[in-house]
Amino acid sequence: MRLIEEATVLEHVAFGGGYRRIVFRAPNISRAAAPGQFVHVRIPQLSREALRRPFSIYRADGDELHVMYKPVGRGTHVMEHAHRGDVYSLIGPLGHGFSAEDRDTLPVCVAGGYGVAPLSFLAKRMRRKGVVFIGARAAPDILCTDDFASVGWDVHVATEDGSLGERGLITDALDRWIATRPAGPTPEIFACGPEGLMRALTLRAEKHGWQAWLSLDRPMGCGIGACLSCVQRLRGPDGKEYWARCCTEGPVFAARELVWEHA
Amino acid sequence: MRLIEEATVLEHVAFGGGYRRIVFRAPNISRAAAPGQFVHVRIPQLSREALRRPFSIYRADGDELHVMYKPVGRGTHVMEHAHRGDVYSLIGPLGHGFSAEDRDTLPVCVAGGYGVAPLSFLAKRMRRKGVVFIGARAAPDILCTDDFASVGWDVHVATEDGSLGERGLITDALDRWIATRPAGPTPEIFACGPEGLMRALTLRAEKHGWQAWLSLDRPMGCGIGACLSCVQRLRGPDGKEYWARCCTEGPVFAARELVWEHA
Amino acid sequence: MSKAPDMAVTIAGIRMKNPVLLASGTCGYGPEYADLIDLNALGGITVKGILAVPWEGNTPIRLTETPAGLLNAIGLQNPGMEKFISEYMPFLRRHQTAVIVNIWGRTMEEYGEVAARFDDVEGVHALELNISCPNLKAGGMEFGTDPKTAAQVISLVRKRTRLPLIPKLSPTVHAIAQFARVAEESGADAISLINSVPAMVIDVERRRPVLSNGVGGLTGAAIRPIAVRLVWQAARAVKIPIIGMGGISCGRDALEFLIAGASAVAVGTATFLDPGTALRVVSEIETYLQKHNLASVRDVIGTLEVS
Amino acid sequence: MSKAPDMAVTIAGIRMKNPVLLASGTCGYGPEYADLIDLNALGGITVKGILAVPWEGNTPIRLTETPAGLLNAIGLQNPGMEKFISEYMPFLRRHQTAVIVNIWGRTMEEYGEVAARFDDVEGVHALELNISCPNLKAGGMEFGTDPKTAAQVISLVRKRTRLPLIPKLSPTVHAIAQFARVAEESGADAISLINSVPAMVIDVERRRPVLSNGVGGLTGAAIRPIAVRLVWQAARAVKIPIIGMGGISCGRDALEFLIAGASAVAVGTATFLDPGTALRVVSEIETYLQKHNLASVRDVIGTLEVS
Ligand SMILES: Cc1cc2nc3c(=O)[nH]c(=O)nc-3n(C[C@H](O)[C@H](O)[C@H](O)COP(=O)(O)OP(=O)(O)OC[C@H]3O[C@@H](n4cnc5c(N)ncnc54)[C@H](O)[C@@H]3O)c2cc1C
Ligand SMILES: Cc1cc2nc3c(=O)[nH]c(=O)nc-3n(C[C@H](O)[C@H](O)[C@H](O)COP(=O)(O)OP(=O)(O)OC[C@H]3O[C@@H](n4cnc5c(N)ncnc54)[C@H](O)[C@@H]3O)c2cc1C
Ligand SMILES: Cc1cc2nc3c(=O)[nH]c(=O)nc-3n(C[C@H](O)[C@H](O)[C@H](O)COP(=O)(O)O)c2cc1C
Ligand SMILES: Cc1cc2nc3c(=O)[nH]c(=O)nc-3n(C[C@H](O)[C@H](O)[C@H](O)COP(=O)(O)O)c2cc1C
Ligand code: FES
Ligand code: FES
Repeated sequence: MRLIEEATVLEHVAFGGGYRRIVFRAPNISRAAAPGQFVHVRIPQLSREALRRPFSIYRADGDELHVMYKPVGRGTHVMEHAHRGDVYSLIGPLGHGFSAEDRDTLPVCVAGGYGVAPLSFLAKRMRRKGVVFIGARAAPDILCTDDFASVGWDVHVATEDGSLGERGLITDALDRWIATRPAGPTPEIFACGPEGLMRALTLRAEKHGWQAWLSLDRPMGCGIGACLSCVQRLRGPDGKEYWARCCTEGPVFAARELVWEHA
Repeated sequence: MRLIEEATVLEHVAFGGGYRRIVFRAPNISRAAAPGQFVHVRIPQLSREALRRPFSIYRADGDELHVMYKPVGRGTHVMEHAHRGDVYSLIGPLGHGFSAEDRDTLPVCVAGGYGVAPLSFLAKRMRRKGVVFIGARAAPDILCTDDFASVGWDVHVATEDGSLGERGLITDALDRWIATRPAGPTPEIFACGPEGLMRALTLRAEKHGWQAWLSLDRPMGCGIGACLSCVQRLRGPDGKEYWARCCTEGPVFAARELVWEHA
Repeated sequence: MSKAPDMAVTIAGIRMKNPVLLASGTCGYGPEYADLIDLNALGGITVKGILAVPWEGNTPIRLTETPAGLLNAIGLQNPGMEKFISEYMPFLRRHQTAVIVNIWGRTMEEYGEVAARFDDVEGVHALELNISCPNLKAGGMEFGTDPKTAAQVISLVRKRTRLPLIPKLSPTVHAIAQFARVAEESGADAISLINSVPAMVIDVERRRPVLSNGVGGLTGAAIRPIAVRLVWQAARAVKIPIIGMGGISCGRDALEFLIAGASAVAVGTATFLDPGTALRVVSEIETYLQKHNLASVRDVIGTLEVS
Repeated sequence: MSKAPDMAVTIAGIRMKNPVLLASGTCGYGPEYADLIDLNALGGITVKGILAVPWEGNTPIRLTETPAGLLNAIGLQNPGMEKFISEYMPFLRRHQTAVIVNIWGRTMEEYGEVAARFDDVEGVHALELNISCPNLKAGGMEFGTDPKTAAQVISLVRKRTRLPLIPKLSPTVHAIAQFARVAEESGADAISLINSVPAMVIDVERRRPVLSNGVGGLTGAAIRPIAVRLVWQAARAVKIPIIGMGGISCGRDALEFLIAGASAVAVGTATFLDPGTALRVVSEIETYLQKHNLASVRDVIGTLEVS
């Protein structure tokens, strides 16, 4: 059930690494939200004619719905001026998220950029404890480590400049962990981040025969499955390829169904 | 000399009658401004693609430039949210205003709506004292009477509901004054307000053979004479009709040159 | 307050409770927006373009934002007529709203084939014939930009179906009046205007078009003044009714089209911004009619005075 | 930082210090903006359309704002060629910038007459031939929407002047490539694209068009994606250079046109919002070239990669 809700801004603060957090009062969407889902946000200070912008749900606590964002373009730069009391129209919860159900695998989260937001929400909703890899350029960009630590996860951090955690790419840290990890349950990957990272994880999951769930990012029109703008190529169980909508069948897809190259 | 100036909002307050006043720090335009001239204002919170809006200069005191406006549409509604410290781009002073020079006539100002703004500025810059007629629907809409009283002008007020001053239209009050006025110098009319009022004053000036200077309002593109959008029909001294630009040859025109009906 | 104005209109024989439709391609096949808006309160719904066979559409990126507009090149992805009929028609039939099926073909014959198939599908009120989609490398657009071809395809489809036929015309022709007359003479029962306007946005960093297809179709408020002009010009040229669209987001916008001569309107892009747009348009038209003491929405249609 | 990129371009034999012009009708005859911008820093200035005799233009209202756009129906008001030459050419001659005179006629012969008159006026670098103005009840637009008439008028003017000739084409034709080829074959030295798009806004309270002329021309950011598409299609069809315009307000916008194939660009509506737009466009193009290690602006022209 998708809802449309006039949400009041309760809090809006800088978060580190250029990210900001907005806390909305959105009781209906919040109570229905699951990890990996997103809200489609109308930014009131943007021109009346502007499209909504999709943002992952970072937290859903009672009436409160948290979103984490980075000012990168026209819409998010305007969002920077959101004030307590402003009213935003949200559509949500949207999309098909991560499963937080118990399984006999070891959850391994891999986050780049705003990807920590849905994954933090996932860790909080999972009963299992897992391993999380958070990568960024430098120390200040590493966010939300406490979210995972506080629920007992094993946190790995990698920065390109080595200013925090291991030096190098997040995939390097992951590869080292894979090479040296102790025996135990089979890893299952949950990831969200830039497309390059998602492709790299697809390869690793394939190589090791692990399940991997990847959240993808596409320009979106409607957010609810009507416009067919946000598609990703998938290969179904019957081997046939087709376009799936990131806003409806996704944004989280099983890595083994993803078809990355399509003419 | 037209200037473009990044003006900082120093003050922004409600004014009465639904009007608001913005005080800008605009030292260069302010020092060059004359009564009846206007500034062409880019409203920063409006979309990047929006046109500038023209506003009469209400006061020019040293570095301070005052504008009085009423929220009526998209742009002015956004202006309501102007904050101290916001930066507005102004082009000005623009147009051909009222002459504040000494002459042997009795200045008679007639103001409707925002028309009190340029006329108040005019009264302040004139050495002569005159008579001013301010009309509106009801008492709260009558603005700036003190501006005129404080420089020794004779203030007449008319409201349609009779809640302040004489009951009726401003032109009724003017007509009564005309009918009963004591002997003295020939009146010379200076006016700004809705087009209906300007037409009514054209008739009266013609009937009595008085000079009348009327400030007209037209949708404006460039504000500086380049686009030819803001034209008013005039009849030149040679009897030939032509289009004059309100932003350049106007907004103040001699009533006797105005041609109101044009197919 | 006077009594509620009569909002009903009849177009091409379809009686609609009000003149506000959802535009093809912006409301899926019906169920997508059903959680968010009451489809029964709409005049009608125009489903996304249907072909005889399933169609893949274009590679992403398929959409980008422009000043006050939206550029898309979906490329008419659709499940094909059989899957559409079995999967979505039962849902649509359960609703009390006019169902207009937007169809297209890669060849003249295919247009006819799709039209014929819908002739005996229960619950379909009319066919909208897309001869003006800018997002296909071949076909689509070409049928709509040459008067002779337009006449041929409309006449052919006319012969294959008893359903009311509503060709959707291209906005990129100079003489829209001529095309409107061609449609009328070829047996159209109404005309839809406008489809999206061919346009392009370039990513200057990569020196490539933002959309993989290169060219896309511009929609939304940016094109509204162009659409109003075309509807006005077409309405003066023909007797059949016009369904006007292009950038409608409020009652005032819709009224521009009605006054210009459209007998109904469709809301497209604005639904993405506010799913309730079409329903708000309905109530804002009602408010306008009451304010102007007009008993029926039909009293504003084509009332533009031009000096 | 690498050395300053070479911004010079040569179009139709006119060497310009940079590829950024002011568009006809948006910068008057030169003096209007002279207080606010340094005309010498521009690639060139295109003056408002000039006729053989003085022309009144339309009754106001002549202009209204639209979403991200501007609708105007000035109706080509101008003082006529003789007054323009005596009153404004001395001012323009004093400046170090290319002067392009935009001309029009009510008949074919009149186009020729105006063109011939400028042949021996010192300081005129080229003629822009407006065959696409939407704001005249007759003439103007009609010349630009039929390929045969367009060919005739361009050929005729070609015979009457030695000045470089730049027809300005209509955006409301379907096959712009065809018109571009017609212009090239008829002797044009360059092409200007696009003129404003015919459009209409209705005042629903009065049920009349907002503009007294009824239809006006839409300009500004709203039409930019349409203009970029047309420039790209025209550039692929001809060898003569194209001057691209339509909604340019920053370097990035201008680069879309250059990459699409325009050899120069013009800034129109955006000058009203920010008089310094054209000069900012120049410096933003320079910054882009430096960032991309390109020695000359000519290295980006027509570099669009389409898959
Ligand atoms: C399912 C989903 C969840 C997301 N969650 C978050 C989140 O939690 N936090 C966060 O900061 N961001 C998130 N994003 C990305 C976010 O939607 C974009 O950053 C935002 O729309 C940019 O808007 P803008 O107006 O600031 O940028 P624009 O000015 O629109 O564009 C800036 C740049 O980003 C590109 N862009 C615009 N929209 C998108 C998009 N939807 N996807 C990819 N690129 C785009 C543009 O092409 C341009 O290059 C998410 C996107 C999706 C699809
Ligand atoms: C020389 C001049 C001086 C002015 N001085 C003042 C002033 O001191 N204080 C003040 O409050 N207003 C003044 N105005 C009017 C002011 O410019 C308009 O109210 C303002 O532009 C409306 O902008 P908006 O975006 O709020 O309205 P919009 O949304 O643009 O329009 C609201 C309504 O006003 C009409 N409109 C828009 N612009 C104009 C215009 N320029 N002239 C007439 N009608 C218009 C529209 O057609 C519409 O009906 C002046 C106008 C001119 C030409
Ligand atoms: C994403 C998208 C997809 C569309 N798909 C179709 C389509 O399949 N068939 C069609 O005839 N029109 C299609 N259109 C055009 C719309 O039906 C409508 O004509 C156009 O969008 C103008 O209306 P608007 O400005 O209100 O969106 C589509 C428009 C959009 C935005
Ligand atoms: C107010 C106005 C007047 C114009 N007058 C002319 C004209 O006289 N001749 C002409 O060829 N184009 C004229 N144009 C069109 C512009 O030169 C230009 O082609 C168009 O505005 C697109 O550019 P823009 O979107 O940057 O404004 C005019 C445009 C505007 C806005
Ligand atoms: S955003 Fe419209 S279908 Fe996904
Ligand atoms: S507003 Fe452009 S000429 Fe007056």
